Amino acid sequence: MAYSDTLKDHLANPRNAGTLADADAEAEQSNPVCGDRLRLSLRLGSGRIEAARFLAYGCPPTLACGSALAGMLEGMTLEEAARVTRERVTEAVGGLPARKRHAASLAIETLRAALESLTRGAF
Amino acid sequence: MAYSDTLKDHLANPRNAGTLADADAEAEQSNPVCGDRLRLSLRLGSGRIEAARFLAYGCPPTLACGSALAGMLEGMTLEEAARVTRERVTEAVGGLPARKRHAASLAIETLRAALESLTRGAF
Amino acid sequence: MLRVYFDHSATTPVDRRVVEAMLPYLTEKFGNPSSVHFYGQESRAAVDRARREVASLVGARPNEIVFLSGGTEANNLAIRGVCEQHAEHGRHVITTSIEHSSVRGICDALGRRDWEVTRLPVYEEGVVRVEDVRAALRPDTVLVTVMLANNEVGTVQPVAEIGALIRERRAAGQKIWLHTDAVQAAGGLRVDVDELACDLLSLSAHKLYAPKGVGALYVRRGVRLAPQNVGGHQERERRGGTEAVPLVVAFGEAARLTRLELDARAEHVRRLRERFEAGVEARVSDFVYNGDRARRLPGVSNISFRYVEGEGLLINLDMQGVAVSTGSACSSGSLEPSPVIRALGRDDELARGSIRFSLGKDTTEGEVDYVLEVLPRAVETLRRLSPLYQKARTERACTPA
Amino acid sequence: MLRVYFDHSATTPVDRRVVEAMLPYLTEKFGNPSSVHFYGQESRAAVDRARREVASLVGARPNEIVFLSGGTEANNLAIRGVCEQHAEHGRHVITTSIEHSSVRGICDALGRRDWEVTRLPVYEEGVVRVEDVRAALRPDTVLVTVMLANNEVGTVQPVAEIGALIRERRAAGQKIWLHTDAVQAAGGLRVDVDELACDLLSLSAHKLYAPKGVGALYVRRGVRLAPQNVGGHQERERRGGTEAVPLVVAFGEAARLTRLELDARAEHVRRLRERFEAGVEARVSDFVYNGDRARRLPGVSNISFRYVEGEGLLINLDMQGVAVSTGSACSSGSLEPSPVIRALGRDDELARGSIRFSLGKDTTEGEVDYVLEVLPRAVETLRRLSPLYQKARTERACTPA
Ligand SMILES: Cc1ncc(COP(=O)(O)O)c(C=O)c1O
Ligand SMILES: Cc1ncc(COP(=O)(O)O)c(C=O)c1O
Repeated sequence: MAYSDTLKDHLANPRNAGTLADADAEAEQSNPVCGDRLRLSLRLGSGRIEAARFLAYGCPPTLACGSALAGMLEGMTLEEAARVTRERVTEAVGGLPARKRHAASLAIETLRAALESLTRGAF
Repeated sequence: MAYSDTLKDHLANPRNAGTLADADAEAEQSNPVCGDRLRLSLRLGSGRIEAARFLAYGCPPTLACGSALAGMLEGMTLEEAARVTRERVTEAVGGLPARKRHAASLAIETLRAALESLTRGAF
Repeated sequence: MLRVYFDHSATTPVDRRVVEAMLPYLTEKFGNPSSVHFYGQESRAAVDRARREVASLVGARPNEIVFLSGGTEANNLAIRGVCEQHAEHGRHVITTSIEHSSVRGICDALGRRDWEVTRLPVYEEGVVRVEDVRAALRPDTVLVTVMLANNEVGTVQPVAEIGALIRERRAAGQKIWLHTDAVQAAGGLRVDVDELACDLLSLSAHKLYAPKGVGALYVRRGVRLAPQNVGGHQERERRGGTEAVPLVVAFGEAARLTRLELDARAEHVRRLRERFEAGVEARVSDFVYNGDRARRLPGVSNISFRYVEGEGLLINLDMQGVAVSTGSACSSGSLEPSPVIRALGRDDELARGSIRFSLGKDTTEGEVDYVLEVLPRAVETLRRLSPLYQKARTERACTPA
Repeated sequence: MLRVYFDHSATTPVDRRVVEAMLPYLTEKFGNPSSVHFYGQESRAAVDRARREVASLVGARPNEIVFLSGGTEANNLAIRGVCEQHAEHGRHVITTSIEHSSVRGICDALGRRDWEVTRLPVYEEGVVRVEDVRAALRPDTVLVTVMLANNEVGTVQPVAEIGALIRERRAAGQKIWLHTDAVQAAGGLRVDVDELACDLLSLSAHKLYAPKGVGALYVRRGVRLAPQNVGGHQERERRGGTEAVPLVVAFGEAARLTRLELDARAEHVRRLRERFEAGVEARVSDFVYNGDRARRLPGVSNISFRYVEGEGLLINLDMQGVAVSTGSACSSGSLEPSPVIRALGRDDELARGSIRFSLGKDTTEGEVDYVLEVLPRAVETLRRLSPLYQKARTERACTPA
């Protein structure tokens, strides 16, 4: 079990929660096994991610990974964002129990989907 | 388990232990199941049991019943002795655990055998 | 930080009086009850006293009580013991879909070994129906095992009525027995083996303010069981192993205190639960109670909060010092929504959002009020994150009032 | 009355430091280790620490340790667990004729269920021979269970050599495992699962100055067992039931202290036993030592006093404050002479007259001397009653010197 203090803090004090009314990119992905769900909204400006917001439903790691991911994305270029790995998200929440690694995967999948929506879109 | 204090006292301070060099009656009986063994020697005088001695090998109840029986026999007439019951011996040692009732039976058998040896003998 | 323990169904703190009672058996009185000497007899006498107390708690005779390591082992000995002993009479077992994970696990294991197991529904109320039991009975049914009170939602099952049914069958010549898992019930309601007409009944000390690691199985005189933990003459050959004397003594004292104080304890937690539930109703929206509220243990309140998942809520509460649980303590950690809440017909989302609040004899009004302060905020925090909640809000906003 | 406890093989007093270590887990730290919240995690961490200590005592890895209710349950899980899991590979078990009553009982139960059990002799020394094990091995042997040290006479068995033998067989493709009951050994000698090359090893806390009611089974990584007490995710599915946290913590501390102090304890009891045996030799006639005196646990002395029966002697000693045992504590109370002493080839009389004196880490010289004062008188009292003794005396008197 034992979640890290960082993870728990993300849960009690989520960073960047919400959606962006004027988002440039959005995606929602879910884990078909457990029903966990993550939504990511990004707004761009001067070639960087200016704002990132998340919504999440599911087990604590899913919520924390959403919060950590949204936080780290702000200020990144799209190339930097595309290079964010599962490991980096896992680290940002202070590690994950083996059985909960999929939470970081869901975060990365959602990020990829959001970035893809961009390449398909107006940009 | 739980032996009575009376029983334990017979064990630590046996009454009438030994044999009588000038016994009028003697018998030794053993319990074929557990190997317990009781020997009783009686000396008579003026129609009464003047002296009774016992030897015993085996579990504590056998030793205690021997001691208690020998003690109570002294001063009895032969008729009184013949009427001693298993229950009376059991009582004299402060009761016996259910699994150990046979110790009182061995005492009575040995007494009967000793009394029989008398009727067959000089008396 | 203020700490509030609202998880008495998972385990209870040990009563100070229980600790006092057992302490001598952790120090100077350390004999092995099988030993013939002074030390052994002292321990033996203590075990016998405890046995009388536990028997007395459930209206049994002392020699109908088998001490063992807890509720799980009691359930194993009862169910496996009866089934293995009486396999020749049939291989059918009836149980419910809301049994504790131990009973569920044991029945699953039987199912893999040539036994047929019927798991009865409990409907939205979380209560099994006697007609369903009657309908499920077969000539080859050897065991019916129905818990007395559920560990997650606290619902009380109609064991006495089922007991009467089994008695009828037995009177008609069937070899059939009734087991009830009273691990949760014993601390919340009066339990009497004759009123229940049960043949076997499981107890666990750590739900009664005694330490973890000891329990008891009531085995009605004349009921034969295949022993499970064998080797050793202890417990009249029904359960081998040196007796856990200090724990058994603690269990005895806890049983005595429970017998004396049960009504007051039940009244106390019932009153506090009312305060709690009224407070939740006033402060939180979009939740449902799980299980029939009228037929419940007095200290348990199980609530599903829509749009949020239970573990996140649990951790949020924990970070503010409030200990609760989601699903059964034993099965938490698995990805699955609580099978008990699912059995009430709840959808996955509600089943994942269920939280059990369980109050104890030492719970205070102040503690209830503290939880009522913390809980709405924690629910709100998580809902603000929840895509399900956002969607529902939007939908609601679009629906004409 | 002075009280001298010379029955440490039956059970040991709880070390004061062990009581201290467990006390917080009987009071404020009461969480269920399966609970996710603070209280639960605190208990979980304590169980994990204890697991590391117990593992370390026997040179194992923490996840190879399964906590359960005692040595008897450890033996059940090991023997029944391996046999049930691997029945398809064969149904033959090898054991010895001096195992603890729990192992004996389990093997007897297997014997009644289509298993063949070979019970090897131990000869006058009370030690099984490796050649005998080799000769008894069959292609369908799935388990060899040989205790590491005997509980009645203390003899140490050649488990490491047997382990090497089993390894050879396994290298040759046979599905075969080695279990050793180290319940008595662990407090008296260094135990290392790799040196012993065993696959399963049983421990019980109450022989190591911890409370009764908790034990452990070492299960070598990769060895599969059919769980016995099922239902619950505890102990990685190998043993269901809420962990007995306070007892487990106590066991951990006792294991730590044993690891640190074992050599000093062994030296201490060995020295006192020498004093004791020298004293008996000087003061009592007509007795024999039981079991090989060189290959024994350091604190145990088993002596048969001719012409007297053990229980009477035990009670006589007990009335003067000296606690000893006759036969195994668990099997005392039955009419039969000790099967262990019988297995050494002793006649019934000697087997009934055997007394086990077992010293502990806190035994003093003064206590030894007190026993040496009391024992000769007690033997004399009973011999004066004994028809066997009287007969022997008469016979001796008649034999020319
Ligand atoms: C209804 C029920 N049965 C059985 C058990 C298992 O008892 P124990 O924790 O003593 O193994 C529990 C407790 O977890 C329970 O709530
Ligand atoms: C060698 C041996 N094995 C097993 C046991 C049983 O252990 P427990 O008393 O913890 O059930 C004992 C102790 O009685 C023992 O001496």
